[in-house]
Amino acid sequence: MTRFSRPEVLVPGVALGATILLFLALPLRTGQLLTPFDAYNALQVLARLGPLILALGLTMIAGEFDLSVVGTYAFGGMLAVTYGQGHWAVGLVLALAAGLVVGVLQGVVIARLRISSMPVTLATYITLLGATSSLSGGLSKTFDDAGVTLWVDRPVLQVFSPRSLLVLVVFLVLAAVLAGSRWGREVRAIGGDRRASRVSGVRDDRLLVGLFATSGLLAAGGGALLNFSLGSANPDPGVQPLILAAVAALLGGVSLAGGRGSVLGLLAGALTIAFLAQIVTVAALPTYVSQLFYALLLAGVVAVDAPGLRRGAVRLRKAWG
Amino acid sequence: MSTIVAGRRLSPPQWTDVLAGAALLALLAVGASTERFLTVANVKAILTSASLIGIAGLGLTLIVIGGTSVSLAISQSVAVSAMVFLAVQSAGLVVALVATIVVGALITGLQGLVVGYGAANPIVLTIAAGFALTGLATGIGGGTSVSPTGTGYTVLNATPGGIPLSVYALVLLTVALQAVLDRSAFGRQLYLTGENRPAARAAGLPVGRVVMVAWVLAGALFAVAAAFSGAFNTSANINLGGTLTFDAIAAVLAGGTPIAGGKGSAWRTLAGVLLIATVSDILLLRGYGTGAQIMVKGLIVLAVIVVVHLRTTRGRR
Amino acid sequence: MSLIRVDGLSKSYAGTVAVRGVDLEIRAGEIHALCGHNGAGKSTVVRLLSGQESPDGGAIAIDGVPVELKTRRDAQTAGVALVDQELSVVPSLTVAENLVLGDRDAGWLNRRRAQHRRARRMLDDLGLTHVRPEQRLATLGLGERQLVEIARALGQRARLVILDEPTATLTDVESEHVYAAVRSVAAAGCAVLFVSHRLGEVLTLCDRVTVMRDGAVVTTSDAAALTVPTLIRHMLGESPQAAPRVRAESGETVLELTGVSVPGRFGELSLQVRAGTVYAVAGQLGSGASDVLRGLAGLHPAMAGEVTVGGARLRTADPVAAARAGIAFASNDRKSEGLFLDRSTGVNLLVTRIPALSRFGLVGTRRWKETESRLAERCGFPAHQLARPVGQLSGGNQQKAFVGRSLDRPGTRVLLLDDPTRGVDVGGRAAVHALVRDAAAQGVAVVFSSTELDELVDLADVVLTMYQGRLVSRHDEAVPGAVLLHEMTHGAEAG
Amino acid sequence: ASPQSTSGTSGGPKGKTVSFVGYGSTNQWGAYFNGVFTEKLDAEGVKVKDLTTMDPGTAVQNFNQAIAEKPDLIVTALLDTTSMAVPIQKAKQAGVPVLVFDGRPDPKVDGDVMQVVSDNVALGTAAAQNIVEGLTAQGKKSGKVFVITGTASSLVTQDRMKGFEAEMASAPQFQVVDVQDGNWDPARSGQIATQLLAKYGCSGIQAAYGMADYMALPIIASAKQAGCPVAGRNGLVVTSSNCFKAGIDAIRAGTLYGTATEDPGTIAAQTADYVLRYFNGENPPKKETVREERVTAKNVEKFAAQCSNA
Ligand SMILES: Nc1ncnc2c1ncn2[C@@H]1O[C@H](COP(=O)(O)OP(=O)(O)OP(=O)(O)O)[C@@H](O)[C@H]1O
Ligand SMILES: Nc1ncnc2c1ncn2[C@@H]1O[C@H](COP(=O)(O)OP(=O)(O)OP(=O)(O)O)[C@@H](O)[C@H]1O
Ligand SMILES: [Mg+2]
Ligand SMILES: [Mg+2]
Repeated sequence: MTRFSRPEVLVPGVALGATILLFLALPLRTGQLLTPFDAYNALQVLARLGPLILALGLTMIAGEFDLSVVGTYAFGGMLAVTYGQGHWAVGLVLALAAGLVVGVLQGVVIARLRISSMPVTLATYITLLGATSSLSGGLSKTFDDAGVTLWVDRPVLQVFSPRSLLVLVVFLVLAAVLAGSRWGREVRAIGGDRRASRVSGVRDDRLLVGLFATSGLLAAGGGALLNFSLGSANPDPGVQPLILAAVAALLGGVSLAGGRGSVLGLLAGALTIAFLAQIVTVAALPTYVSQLFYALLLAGVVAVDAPGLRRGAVRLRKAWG
Repeated sequence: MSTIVAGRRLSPPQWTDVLAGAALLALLAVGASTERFLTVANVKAILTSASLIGIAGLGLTLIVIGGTSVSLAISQSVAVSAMVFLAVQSAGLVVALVATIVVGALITGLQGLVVGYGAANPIVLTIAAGFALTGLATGIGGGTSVSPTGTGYTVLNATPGGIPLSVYALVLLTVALQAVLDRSAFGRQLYLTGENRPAARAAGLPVGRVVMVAWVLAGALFAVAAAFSGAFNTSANINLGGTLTFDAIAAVLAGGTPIAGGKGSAWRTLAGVLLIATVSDILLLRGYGTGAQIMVKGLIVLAVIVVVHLRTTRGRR
Repeated sequence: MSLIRVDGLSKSYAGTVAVRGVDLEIRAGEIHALCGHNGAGKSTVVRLLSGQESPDGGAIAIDGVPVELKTRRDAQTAGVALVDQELSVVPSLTVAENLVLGDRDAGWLNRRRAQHRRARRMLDDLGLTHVRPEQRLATLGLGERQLVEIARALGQRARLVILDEPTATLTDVESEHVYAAVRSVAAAGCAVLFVSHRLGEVLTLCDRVTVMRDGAVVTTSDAAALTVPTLIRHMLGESPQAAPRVRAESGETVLELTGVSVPGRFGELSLQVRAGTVYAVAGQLGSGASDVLRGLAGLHPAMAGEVTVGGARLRTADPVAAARAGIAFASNDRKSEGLFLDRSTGVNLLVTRIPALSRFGLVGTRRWKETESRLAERCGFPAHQLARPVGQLSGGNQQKAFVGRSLDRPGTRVLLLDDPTRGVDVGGRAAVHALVRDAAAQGVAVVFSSTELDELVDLADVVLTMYQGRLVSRHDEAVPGAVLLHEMTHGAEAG
Repeated sequence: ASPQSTSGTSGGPKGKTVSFVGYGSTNQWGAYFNGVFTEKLDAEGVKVKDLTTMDPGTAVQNFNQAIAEKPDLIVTALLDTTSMAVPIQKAKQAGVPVLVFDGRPDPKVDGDVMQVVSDNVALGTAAAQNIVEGLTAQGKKSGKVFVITGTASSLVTQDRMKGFEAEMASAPQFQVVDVQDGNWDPARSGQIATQLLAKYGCSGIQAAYGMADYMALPIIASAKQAGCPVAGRNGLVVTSSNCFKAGIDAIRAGTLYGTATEDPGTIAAQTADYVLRYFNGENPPKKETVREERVTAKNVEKFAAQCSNA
């Protein structure tokens, strides 16, 4: 197996490549040339979903699944708007602090008790949605600092905004940290085989607490950024962001079983989703077509990842000679 | 970790049970002190609001026990089944019910086929299935809602003895499912497959078939919930399932069935759904808002997960 | 000059006393063996010394200084390196990454080049010259993975290296590499604690031997003063009766392989297997011996060729079809591919016969119970152990439950056993051998592979040797171990 | 000059482009609206670009895309009122006119857009009138009422509650005792109704308002299941708004006391008409409110067709 035929390289490579080709082919359908704005708007999707994708993806590499990210996203965003009315920084710091606390608490429960993260984070997700709704009385909140709202989405170099740049920087920093330090190796190790890593001397509990804390920070920060840009906070972001974040992580070559994937892969997955969203928008596909489109995409991920299907393929190839 | 281990040994392990018991007593005490909680009407209300989530939760229980994680397409499966149920009412109730169950079993069973024989990841697959069902339902039906083509469905809204039919269905289906799990060869093989799939495969158990059958049965149970839901709402579109996916997962988890598979029972799911319904009811009676209700639901699920985990891992490494 | 000293160590699990009052003292530069029957408490001692568990009582001192080893990290800081009884490497990482995993001397930065250089050296030391550092561990066989784990432990700058059954999955040739490496770390002044059921290697490799029985230390003495029989007597309190070696009447051909192959594993193999006969497939790691068994069990999707069972053609690469045709398989990995650890011993004995115990899809409770007790008796489980989760039994008893599920089963015609006594003590091993012979006597064809020469010679009626995916030769008569070894390592018929 | 009077007002509708950031057709209301609206404009040669969605975040992205493409007009519905305020301001700066339909926009940008909005206050008022009328007809001197609303955070819901409460205040003998967020979710609506009926008992509740037909019908079903009489001489009076076929059937069957229009067809037709008038340079009024009609058994046949489209 060569380096490039491994799923964690193959999947994001093919997905991103195909998406960019589709994107470049868009004028064939719309009859209009691509503009820098098309890239800008795609990167805005990256800015919106990127922090969630990172938050979810990092825990997935470590063999966990942090469903609570959307809850933290909503909660952090609501805190940022509620307490950021005076000065945005106060709101942002509070949001980050809340994300950190939620992440650390979850990490401690999961690592100490050696309990599966999916049910725990699902419960946290429900709890946080309730808390967000309580915080706002079930209503949307307006963020009145129009200066901040306009600034975060101001075009920079035509295709970026401060928000998308920040998210890109976070991606690259984490990519460097994970690729260049023992931390990255150990995160993949505990995702690949938790017990074996522990026996080898990897301090899996500390790593997990750190990861969930990072995940909480990213999600809450992402929520705050998003709500600053929207100029409002909605108590219920729905499950769409979670689903898209999971899709992006999977397209980034991360496996649900853990132990596989990289931050650059996650970035590729995030860019794939961002440009796909832009393609769906520019091509003005009807809602149901885009739903089917996502279904097909995931079917591809399923096929690459399913051992039984691979076994079946081997058997077929054998039968045909 | 070591202090917990020591604690477990000293005050012999039952502290989690004591905690759980105390929590349950506290819940009942709060309930009893809540006005109108201990009335026949309220108990009926709790049962009624538990019934649909409970029936869907029973289906999900099969999926979880089989070690195939969860389905994230429950809402969509139920919605599409309900649309079928109302659309074929003109053929009579029995035909409509059969058709709905067949469609429901097919939708989820097809996913089970890929999960069972193909060892596909159920989470990814069911997310895909959710997209596909939404896309197909809106693409074919144009997004408008389906109205009943006959009136046979009203039978499902009957309340023999003052209790809705769906509650009887929930109880009956719980008993039946438990019997299947305990007594049938399929049930035994399902638990084994769920606990250790590679081992089951190497032992020559029909892993693919067992998983698929579990998903087919789950789909049939989703369809039963769908029929009741369609009858209750008298119209259906793709959004009819609402938050059912997460409600059902929460119910199964609150019952203490671990997501890792190989364990769990229909009784547990029934207990879980009743626990959540009871607490929601108390909060509503006491005048708490939607946010508080959701928040407490989350905390309960969390508490149960932790307690059950501590109980089952006691004395193991 | 003791490096590590243990006094009155004890540990219980939920009512089971695993270790009671163990005293132990290991010197620098010494290779110290720890022996005992399955469940004697050896691995528990290892877990306590390596920081995986905290003792209920007793003290550990290193260089005379009392230490508390609460985590693996504590133990590593105190200089304790470990090869666990369970294979503890991460398949999704590369070989080089596995070799530095958890090493507290590896820096915070990833220096690939340096890591690969060091990995090369460590691999060469253990004879893994064909393994590349950048290879993923998942591409290696079980035995190679084990060697990587051993290399990791030996490569850490440790004062005490603990190896818990390091050679259980290795063949004799690879084991020799391990012995050499162990000797060289000991020569460098490191203390070694070596746990093994292979009594031969214990006596040749180790300096002193501590024997445990039922959680307590029976004796510690110089290896030179011991012989295998005395060691066994210390371990078991008695000598096991070796099952009489009676060759069962060979019956009809039940299993026939014609031109069977698995690409990349083994080539064209043709073979007739008769009922009532015990066949051994002998080969080095990677010779394809295990793959023959896995393939016949339907677990190799790429297997080609024709297999017939009782004259009927078998659908290959389908474990269900294999099971239905009467092929029972016991993997060499009983934890992840064998037992259902959370289930009772009784259930584990019955997993392969659920349909047979059911009528109209319903399980007959009475027949279930009857069969359970019949099998338990056959395998020598006391009735009270039937309800215990099989994961709580000792390794040898787990193995008995695992093999037992294929015995005395009307449908079983071919029994495939991959390393059936891996990690099993002498007593358990005799018991498993007796079970296998029983099966053959009842007309079942048995095909097994083993990494131990002695076992091949003891148990098999017919020995087939393999080398690099090819069948080398077939011995229908008793054959000296040396001949087999030559064929397995050189591929040519000896002489 | 304000954008709406400068561009698009000359040369008629043919060849004009509309970016349509409406509700996605996974929503039954949106599905019918989109069909009618698009068809009407297509017929006049207007090019409609489909940027519909049901996800608030995507809606913002699609709206920004629409601005960048500089169509002759953006037609939009607001999934999340507050989060669309900034994009609307951006459209104004870019000189792209915006037409909002269904719910009104955030007060901050009220002056920046054209509007064809439902009269949500009137819808709330109509619901209250239905209840008062129904209870009075039963001869009730007092009564208690609960409401299960659409998503509480939306202005649509808030406006309806305003109208509803104001009208209920004029009949103080009838009292609103409970308001719960039903989130436009029929299943949730049924659950809440079941529990509220248990909380107050059949005799403790005389009327209920579910904000859409598909939320009122589950209330009726729960009441029946709880053994509470519905309609008739002494039963629960249930009303709704957003009429659908199922609601009309229920009014005919006598179980639903009344509903109100806000059917997608009418507003779609009026919105399309507005767009055409705008492109024809007829300078339509900046804000048009769709006439909402109260529907009860008395006039149900008149609205049956209009309401039976979704
Ligand atoms: N987690 C556990 N829970 C309960 N009992 C346990 C646990 N771990 C070990 N035991 C019990 O402790 C005893 C000693 O086990 P241990 O693994 O130390 O034996 P061992 O000497 O290493 O045996 P083997 O040669 O089979 O590896 C056994 O009776 C075993 O059943
Ligand atoms: N428990 C297991 N789970 C998954 N795969 C396994 C397992 N055991 C073995 N394999 C796979 O089967 C292949 C063969 O394993 P093994 O190391 O036993 O080699 P072999 O060629 O059969 O040699 P031998 O039997 O002589 O030791 C390996 O590549 C390994 O990936
Ligand atoms: Mg051991
Ligand atoms: Mg082997």
